[in-house]
Amino acid sequence: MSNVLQIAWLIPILPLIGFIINGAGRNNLSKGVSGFIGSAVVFASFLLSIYVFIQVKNGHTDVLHYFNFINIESLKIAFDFKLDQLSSLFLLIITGVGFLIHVYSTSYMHEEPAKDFAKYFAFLNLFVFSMLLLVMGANYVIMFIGWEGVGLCSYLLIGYWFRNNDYTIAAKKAFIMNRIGDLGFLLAVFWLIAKVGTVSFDEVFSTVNLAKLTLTDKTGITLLLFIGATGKSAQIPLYTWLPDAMAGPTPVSALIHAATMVTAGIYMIARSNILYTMAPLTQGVIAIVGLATAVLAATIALKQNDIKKVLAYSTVSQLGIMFLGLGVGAYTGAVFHVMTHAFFKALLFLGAGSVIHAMSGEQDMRNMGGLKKHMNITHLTFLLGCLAIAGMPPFSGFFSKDEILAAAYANNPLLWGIGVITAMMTAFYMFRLYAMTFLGKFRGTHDQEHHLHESPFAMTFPLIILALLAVIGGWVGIPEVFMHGGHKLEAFLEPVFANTNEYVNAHHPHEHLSPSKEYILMGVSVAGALIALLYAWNKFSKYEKTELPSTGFAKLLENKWYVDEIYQSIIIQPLRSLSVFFNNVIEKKGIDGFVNGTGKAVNYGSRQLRWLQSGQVGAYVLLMVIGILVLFIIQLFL
Amino acid sequence: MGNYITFPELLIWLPMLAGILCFISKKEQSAKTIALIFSLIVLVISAVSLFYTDSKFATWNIVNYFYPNNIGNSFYVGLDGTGRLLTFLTALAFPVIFIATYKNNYKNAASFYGLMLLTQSGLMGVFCAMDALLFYFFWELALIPVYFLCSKWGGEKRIQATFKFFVYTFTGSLLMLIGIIYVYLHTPGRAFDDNTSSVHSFALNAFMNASLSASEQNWLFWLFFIAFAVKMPIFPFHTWQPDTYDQSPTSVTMVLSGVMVKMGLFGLIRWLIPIFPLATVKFSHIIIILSVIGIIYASFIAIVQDNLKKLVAYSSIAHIGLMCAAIFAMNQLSVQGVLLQMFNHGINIIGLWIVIELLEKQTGVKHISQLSGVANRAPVLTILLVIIALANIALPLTNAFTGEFLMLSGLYQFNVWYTVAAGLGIILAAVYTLNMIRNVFYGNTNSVVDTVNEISFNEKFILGFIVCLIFIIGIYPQPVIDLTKSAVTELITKIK
Amino acid sequence: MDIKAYIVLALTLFTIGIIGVLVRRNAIIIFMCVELMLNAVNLLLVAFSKMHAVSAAVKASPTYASDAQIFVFFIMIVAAAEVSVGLAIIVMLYRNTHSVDVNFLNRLKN
Amino acid sequence: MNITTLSFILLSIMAIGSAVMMIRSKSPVHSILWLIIVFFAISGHYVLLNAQFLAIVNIIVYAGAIMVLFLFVVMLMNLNAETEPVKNYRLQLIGVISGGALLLILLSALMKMNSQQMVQMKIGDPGLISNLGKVLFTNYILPFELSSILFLSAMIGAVVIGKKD
Amino acid sequence: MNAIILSAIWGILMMFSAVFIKSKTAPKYIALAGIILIFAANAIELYSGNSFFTIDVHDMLRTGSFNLTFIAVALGCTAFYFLLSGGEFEKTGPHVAEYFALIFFVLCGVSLCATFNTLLMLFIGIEIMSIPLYILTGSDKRNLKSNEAALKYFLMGAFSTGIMLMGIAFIYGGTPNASFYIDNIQLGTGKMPVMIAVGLVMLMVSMSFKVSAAPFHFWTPDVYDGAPTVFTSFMSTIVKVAGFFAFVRLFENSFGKIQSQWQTLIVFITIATLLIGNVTAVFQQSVKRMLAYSSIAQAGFMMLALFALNDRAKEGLVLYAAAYSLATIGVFSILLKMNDYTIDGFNGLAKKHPLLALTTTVFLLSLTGIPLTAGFQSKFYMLMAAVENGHHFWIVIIAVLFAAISAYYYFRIIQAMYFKEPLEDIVQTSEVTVSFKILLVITALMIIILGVYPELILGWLYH
Repeated sequence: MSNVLQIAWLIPILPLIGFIINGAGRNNLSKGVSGFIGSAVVFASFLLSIYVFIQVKNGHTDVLHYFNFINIESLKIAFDFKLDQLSSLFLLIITGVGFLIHVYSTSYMHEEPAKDFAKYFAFLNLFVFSMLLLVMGANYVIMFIGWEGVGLCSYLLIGYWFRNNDYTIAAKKAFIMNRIGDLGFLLAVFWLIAKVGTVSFDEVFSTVNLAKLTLTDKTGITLLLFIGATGKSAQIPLYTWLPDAMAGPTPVSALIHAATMVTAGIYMIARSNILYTMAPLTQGVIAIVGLATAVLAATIALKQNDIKKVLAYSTVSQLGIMFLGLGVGAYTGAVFHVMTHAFFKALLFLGAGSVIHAMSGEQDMRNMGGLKKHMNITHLTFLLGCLAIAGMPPFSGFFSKDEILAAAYANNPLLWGIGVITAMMTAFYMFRLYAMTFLGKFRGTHDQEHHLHESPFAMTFPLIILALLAVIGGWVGIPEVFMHGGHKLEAFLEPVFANTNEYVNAHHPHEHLSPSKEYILMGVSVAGALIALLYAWNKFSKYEKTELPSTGFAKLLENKWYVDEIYQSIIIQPLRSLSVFFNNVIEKKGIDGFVNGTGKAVNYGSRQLRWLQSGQVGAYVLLMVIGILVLFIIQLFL
Repeated sequence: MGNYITFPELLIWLPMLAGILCFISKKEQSAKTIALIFSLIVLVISAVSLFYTDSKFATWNIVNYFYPNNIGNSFYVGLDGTGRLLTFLTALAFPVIFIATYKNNYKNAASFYGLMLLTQSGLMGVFCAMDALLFYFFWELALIPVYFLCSKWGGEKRIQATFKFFVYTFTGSLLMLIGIIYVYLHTPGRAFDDNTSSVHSFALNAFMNASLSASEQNWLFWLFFIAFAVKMPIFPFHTWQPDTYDQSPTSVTMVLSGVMVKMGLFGLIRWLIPIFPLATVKFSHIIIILSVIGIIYASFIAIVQDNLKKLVAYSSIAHIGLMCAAIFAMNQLSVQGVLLQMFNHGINIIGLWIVIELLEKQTGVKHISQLSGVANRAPVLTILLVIIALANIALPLTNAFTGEFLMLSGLYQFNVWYTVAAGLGIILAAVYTLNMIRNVFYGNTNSVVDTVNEISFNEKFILGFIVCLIFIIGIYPQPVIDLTKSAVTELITKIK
Repeated sequence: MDIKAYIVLALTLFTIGIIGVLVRRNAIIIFMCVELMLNAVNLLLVAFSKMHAVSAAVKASPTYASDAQIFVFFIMIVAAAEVSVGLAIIVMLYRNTHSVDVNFLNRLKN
Repeated sequence: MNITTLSFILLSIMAIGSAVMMIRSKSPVHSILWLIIVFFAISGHYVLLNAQFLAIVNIIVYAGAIMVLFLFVVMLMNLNAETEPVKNYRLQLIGVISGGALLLILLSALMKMNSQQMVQMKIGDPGLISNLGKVLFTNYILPFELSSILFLSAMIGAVVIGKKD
Repeated sequence: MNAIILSAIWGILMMFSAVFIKSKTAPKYIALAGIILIFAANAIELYSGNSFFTIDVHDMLRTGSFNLTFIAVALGCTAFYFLLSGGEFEKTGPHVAEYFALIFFVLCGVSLCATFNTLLMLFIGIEIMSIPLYILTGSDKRNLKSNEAALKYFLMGAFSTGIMLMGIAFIYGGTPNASFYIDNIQLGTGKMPVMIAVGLVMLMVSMSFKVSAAPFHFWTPDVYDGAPTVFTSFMSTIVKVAGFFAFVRLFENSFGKIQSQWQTLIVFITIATLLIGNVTAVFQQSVKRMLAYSSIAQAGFMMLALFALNDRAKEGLVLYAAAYSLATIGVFSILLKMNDYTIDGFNGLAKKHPLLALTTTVFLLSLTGIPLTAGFQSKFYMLMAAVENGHHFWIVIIAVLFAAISAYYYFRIIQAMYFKEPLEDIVQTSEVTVSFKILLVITALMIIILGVYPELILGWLYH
């Protein structure tokens, strides 16, 4: 086997080094230095990732063994990295987009004090490290280490401005919701250990071990893993943390909550594709949950006014689409969408960041408008991003989304129908966002207007690159109908999903859609999106601020279906009351009351018993005689 | 006495000697110095012992003196992997505590340090004893100095709280004493004989060979278990703990929570399960259910605790509950996890206490609601605390993750639903820990916190040390696993 | 005479003594009741001695049923000694309190 | 009914009756006198049992010495008056009941004995002075000597307690 | 034999010394010399097996290593008692030498109780032990409490003597071979005859009275409280354990074979004693009275010896005698130095007299039964004996639960000494000499040595 990949350990280690340097030297490093270190290590990783990618593309996949994490008789967990097509692709996305966002951050976070600036980069590097660990891990445990690691970084970065109570609450919420999912993940791992005694991907997915798992096992394991994914990738019912997570700095939202971390769930399921394929029930659940999330989030996004919130719900919605893809077996499509989504969503977030930067921190779209003329690059790149997400051909989003929708149609036309509606809503709210922000006239204060400016190069440069990728990124996956052999990505990822394909073909092969049908489907979805797009453009470029509160359905949407409130009242409040009940009643009055009561009883008994000691001889003798009587009765008559 | 090195003895007598020296020294500074130096020496010895085994006894390091008596007890001490690990934890904890609280000025420092070292000696004895009566001796010996430490140097309500603690544990251990006697009388041999070879014996191996019927095991099991359950403590025997932790001087709380609760777990592993294998199997469900109830119950209570110390106490109850449940899951994964986690929990909780001690010392309050925004004033402290707190909630790459992973994994193989319930503890742990971090460290400073200063060098040093340990074991736990592997295998084969 | 008759008699006297101790509060009379109890014992012992005297096995023993009567003798000795001490205590008490009521002094209780 | 039985019954009635009178009489002096009658009755029993030595000793030691001592003390204290002004009848009733219950329990148990063991009356030599003397000064010499300790301590007691300082 | 005769002789000697020696302190030294002499004589008898005096006792006394060891323990404890508290005799009254004489007589009774082999000797032994105690109790003549205690003790003691004699009479009547020898009762293995049963219960009642087991303990708190403290110390320790030794000896030798027929009674008495002793002690404010109740509680534990009635029980009893006596004597000797007998009187003692506080702590820990003290070893042996007995296992659990309660009241004193501040700047104790401190330390060390190495005493039991 080739040792060409041995160097891969450097990929995660470099950001870790960056973290340590920035973390340890946070009091001494200047902003320039820490920004440079932070970006440079990720860039180095990126270069290495490219190298790895090329090697993998040339067929050098490998599992790299470093040391044994846990090694006992009944369980061996190795600290291994698995480098194959899937992970190398993700490496590219993470380090690539990551690098751009680092660069962007050097400028975006410039207002921060040097200490916090270094801290920011340290956390960001730590995140990259964790994410790389997640992706490179060759078994579920290493993946889980990264999995929780990214959760931690997300927590730290959401709560970056720790003086603000709302932000720290959001951070906490994110972490805890992730934890709920993580428990599912862990239980799945335990199930695997109990059944097959290993957690390594290669071993679990081997035919021998798969045969050990019954259908129940597979369904259970995959469902539990999916629970993990719902936490990390913000699906129903654990999605509510993601919109709140927008409390963090915007580049963080771009990197963690749009491009990389939230796609961990998709990565994990794609990694475990064979298991999922063999558990149709789970697939159904995933498809439905994914689609439901997509619709729900999209509806909410329709009425949000915070620029980042719209993007957040859009992310949730897009993630839902990806899960739909996974659910209908379009693993490649899902991964493809992850990639394109990483490009355009990062672009959108960074663009939004640029806008917010220009607006001196203002995030409410109702106070924006007409920024087009102040911020050329931002405007243009943002528009490209919007087009991409709206699924306009030939932008990247079109190809990836369409692949998923096509697969959904093959599975069940209803899924496709809802998917299309979602796509229309996407187009609508994105262009609502675009129009309200960039078109029309400026609605903010004069101070803000005075400050409006295009962002510096460090910010626009990533925008440009990402816009480019958002446009062309989809071309690696041009469907067969357009171009024979056009789907490079599918060919590239083929080894990863080989088992699945084999299994599907063996068990219930579904016929390919005819090209004509495929054209029709595409046409419908593109047309729908276009209509929605134009309608939104039309409507919101003339947007005026209004003080009228929304009513009815709009209000429901504006308040996000009251999901947070429902959670609050049916889960959090009862649990809190339960805590109080445990503490005040069972603990203090019950158990401790019993313990102290024993002491009190002894004291009370003591006070009562001493009255026996009346001090009178007659009484003493009487009691003695009674004692004698008792003894006699016991001895003679019992 | 053999011709091999006798680590157990050194570990027991050296702290005792040091303790007596402290008592004699009278002067505060000299007592401090003696305590620190001796505890460091003990640490070194203990560290060396980690790598030492007698060729004669494969994995053990045993000392056995018979002194003339007619009941067959002897000074019989030994170290196996488990013992080494826990004596090392004990040896590690004390210097850490001494350094962390080096600046504290105790009234009657000589007695304070003397009692601390006596406690250490007692703890070492508990972990080394191979003779049931000796075990009981040390079990109590560890308790008495702690009683005085808490009652003398504790908080306002210290006397009641400590006394509750004392009576609770004392009652438990007396029940165990009855159990010991009963088992003793059923060991091979007769009660009294001139020919010592046929006398009943208190030795561990004799206990393991005691002829006990299943029904006898059933109630003996509970006699032992209650003693250990009180010490750990397991729901519903836990109510002494929050009060005691709250009222004790923090350095004693560190000993209590870091090392002393391990006595109970160790007792289960060394003195309960191998002696009553049938009962263990029979009652494992009940115990695990109790433990799991304890996990969830304590976690819920921790969520609404305003008192930092009580919060940590309840969190400790939850963690110990998991360990207890894992022990009774009785498979290699779970038991291995417990052993690992015993060590980890010791380190982590001491770290937490150090931070709380620092906060309380500087601000004079220990209530979460009165604190806010410490991170503004003491960022290094905050970072270290956050790391320790994350270790406390078993984040991967911290030490506790490996332990909890193994324990839960083992528990899963025993029963799925217990694991799910115990797993809820992980979520709840995140809830209360992050709440605490948020309320105490984040946000804006208030008037109480305004006076807080960044921690000093030796505090940084010791917390940093703890953090390093957290990461080292978190990333590479294998040495600890290797150390205890054979002990685990032995235990598992015993039960099978 | 059947031994039961003596048992009944002795126990009756003994019980009267006990009842006396229970119902009277004069220390001297209580003490006298105790003496009555002792005498009941004495009577019973002598009766037993004479009961055993019939038995052949006992006749063979060197002390031949006289042990009980010796015992009675010792009881008398002890009673005499007790009386001297007891009366001394009562007199002392009387000197200090001018009462022989046992309930008069009631400082030690609870 | 022969003369032995008759005397037994008479003596018994005398003993029990006097005993009851002793605890009933209000005046301590009367109590003492009733008790002396009990002792005489018991001595009569001793005679009946042919325990001559004890019959004599009982009269000399008990009725003579001890009771005179009692009488002496009572007279000395001038207690010949009503000494128990407050009477707690309930307590007395409980006393009588529990004493009676004790007697009842003991008798009901003992009377169930089925063996008919007879007491040797009027004859037999264990109670003769010569026999007792021999046994006392041979077999029972040790307790005899030890009882001197008893007297010594009683004597010291009388000195320690009785002496006015 | 040596102990009986020599202590009687020394008692007489002390008595005469009062006539010839007027010094107040001299009697203490004479007594000390005497106790050491008697101890040595007893030790020689124990070691060689031969007494100085050869008297044909007609088997009324039996000396064996067990009895002699017990006597040695009693004498040893008395020696400690003299050393620690001997100086306090003169505070009671002017008749110091007489008090010592009485104590020697008591010791004679103790020795008799330890060696008796007939009911007669038991009776005489008990009486020789009791009568001097009546006197000692009332020796503080001007003190009404002392008067009251003496009267109560005397009346109830006489009453119990009556019960005991009735019991002896019935035993005698029920024994076919008309003998008072305790090992000659000739019981079959079947159900015991009614007369024996009645006698047994009565003997048990009276012996329970002597050892202050409930429900026959009522005299104990009042008498211990009322008696001059220095004598309470003696009677609550050596006399009481002697009573126990006699109790066990009597029941083992005479009724041991049919133990199952009367064990229920012992269970009843044991539990009642443990309950009343421990629970009532909790509320007491006076240390002296608390110790009186604690002595009842300890009696409850010693009752386990009677419950078990095996070798271990007897070993345990001897050990218990030593442990309990030493600790209680120690506590009382310190109490004697205190000006205030309430628990509050001990507040903050550790500040002013750390050594006193430390030794008191050792004594109290021993009484509680904490390992490394003699008290633990003795309780341990008792529990072991009871478990070994095999019946009524639950009684052991009840016993330890009550032992846990006992920690409650013993630790109140420790808490007062160490963790509380004295109320005001008052003189807490009378003068404490260096020699007294040294003796205290020796006593405490003794307790610890016995706790670590009980063989020191037990080794002699089977010599």
